[in-house]
Amino acid sequence: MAKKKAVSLIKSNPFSWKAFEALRQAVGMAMDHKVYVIFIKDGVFALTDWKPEMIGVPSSDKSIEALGMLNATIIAEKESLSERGIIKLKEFPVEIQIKTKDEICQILKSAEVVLTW
Amino acid sequence: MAKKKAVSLIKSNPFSWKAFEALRQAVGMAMDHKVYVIFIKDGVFALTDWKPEMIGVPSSDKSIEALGMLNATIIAEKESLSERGIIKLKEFPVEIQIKTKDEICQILKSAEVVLTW
Amino acid sequence: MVDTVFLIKKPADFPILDIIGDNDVLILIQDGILRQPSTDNWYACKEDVIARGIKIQESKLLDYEEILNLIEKSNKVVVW
Amino acid sequence: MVDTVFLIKKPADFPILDIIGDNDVLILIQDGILRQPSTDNWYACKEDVIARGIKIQESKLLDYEEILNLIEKSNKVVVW
Amino acid sequence: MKLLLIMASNPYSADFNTLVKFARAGLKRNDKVSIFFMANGTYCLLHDDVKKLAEEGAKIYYCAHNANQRKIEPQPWAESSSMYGLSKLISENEKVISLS
Amino acid sequence: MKLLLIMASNPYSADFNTLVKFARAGLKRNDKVSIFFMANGTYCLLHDDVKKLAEEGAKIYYCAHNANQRKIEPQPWAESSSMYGLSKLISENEKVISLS
Repeated sequence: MAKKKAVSLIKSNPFSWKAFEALRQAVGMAMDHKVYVIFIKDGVFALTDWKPEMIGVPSSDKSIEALGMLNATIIAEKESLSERGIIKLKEFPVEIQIKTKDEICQILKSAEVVLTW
Repeated sequence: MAKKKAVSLIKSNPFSWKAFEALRQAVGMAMDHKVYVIFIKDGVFALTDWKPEMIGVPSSDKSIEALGMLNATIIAEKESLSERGIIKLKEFPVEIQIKTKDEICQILKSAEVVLTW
Repeated sequence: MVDTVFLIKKPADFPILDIIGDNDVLILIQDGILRQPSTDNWYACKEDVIARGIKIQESKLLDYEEILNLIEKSNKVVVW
Repeated sequence: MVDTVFLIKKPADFPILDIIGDNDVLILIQDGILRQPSTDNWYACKEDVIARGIKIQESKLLDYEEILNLIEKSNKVVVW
Repeated sequence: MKLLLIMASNPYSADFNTLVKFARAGLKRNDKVSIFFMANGTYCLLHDDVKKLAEEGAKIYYCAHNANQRKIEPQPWAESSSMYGLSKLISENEKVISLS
Repeated sequence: MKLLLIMASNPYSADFNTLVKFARAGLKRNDKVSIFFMANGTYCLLHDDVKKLAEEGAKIYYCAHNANQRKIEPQPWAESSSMYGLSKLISENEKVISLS
């Protein structure tokens, strides 16, 4: 079956279950497809050092690690980070690429499937 | 038991189930309490001539009629109506009062219970 | 040829305008119909418009089958 | 004496400022903690602040029991 | 105090965390805590944390109409009620926090 | 065309109406319609309109993990699946509409 270029675009902040489910979905997709997980707007908070369990949400650390092992590409939008004054991301055992809006647009344009959250 | 001055403040637009449930709740409350149902922001769309059944939401007409019979006061905020270019409300068998933000503030201040939607 | 069909679900939540290329189409659905974009290449879900009592010119309205016709001819759908 | 306790759930969704009287208190909860008001009479839910990794001065933070203490002394609660 | 929490949001929402934390803090303060579930809030009746709150002393009520509509089975620790029942709860309680 | 709808919103949302209308329009157009329910979308499995869509020819899949978590009973007309199953559906389908 066809391997597709798939983007999971996470716009919502992670402080509820949405980003958690989005990342679980991205891990599943990364088994078959070339997956780009792109965090924009409040979605970028998912990559900061926050404490999900304190507010009843499971941690996504394992999903992010799995995405790395499955060769998914994880990207945070530069503009969204700076608008929110986020200077430092949490340390993950996976590379988080920081890309500009223009670079992200190019990835979106070339994607075959885009799932937004 | 104490009859309270209760406000149901509907801020969300009615095009999902929220306003429907809010109005059902207001009808129940109006049996015991002096209820003010106040529509502000996108909530004022609830009083226009829209077609809920077309998008799978039940009509609130019966709830609005019941509120009238139970002597609840129904209010739409003047500013919210004009910001949205709403000139004409749907005809209900109940008086819909149009009040300014300041007048609504006074009602909110004097209320004992406020339920926001 | 349509490249991407953007389904816009919320008012004033248009995708960053640089994303939208000449071959892309915006289709307003749900509460997205409450505000119309200033570009030309947009349509709105007829049923969502009529249900909300909003006036939008007939030529901009598409029913669900017409939206799927457009989607079929496109490369992909992005729900925004 | 506290008149109304406003629980603010969303950022930038402060009640129309005229609503808030001198005896009212704003308490930011959930994502409401992502933006702080320019007035003085506000606090934030400690757990919601720490969970989101946001820095707010300690003196502004209340735990749930402290929020309920305030609510008990007030006339009513409005969740905004 | 007598505290009423009205819950209309589903159990995978920020409101659910707020609800559980307020209820627990109230019980700790020896408040008489009642929770009324309605609309999508009735889905919370299937969540273990709500059962736990009932065991810890919170009184649980729900809108039977909304629960039936969602095909949610009645739970022995939750009292079937209605919007009119909610009206009575509003009379009896000193403070009301509405999450929707 | 082969159309996949992914649904993560609950049945009392605007997304639910959009889902049902797209699925019906697709079936009318003779599309091969598949729907994958996940997260709060698994609550839709209890809604009669979804059962009807299955009877009308839509293939229904769901994330079993999310459904179990929400204590939603399996339905004979819906196929238990997983995020990996979703990945396969994405391979097989030409267009994907994701509602969340």
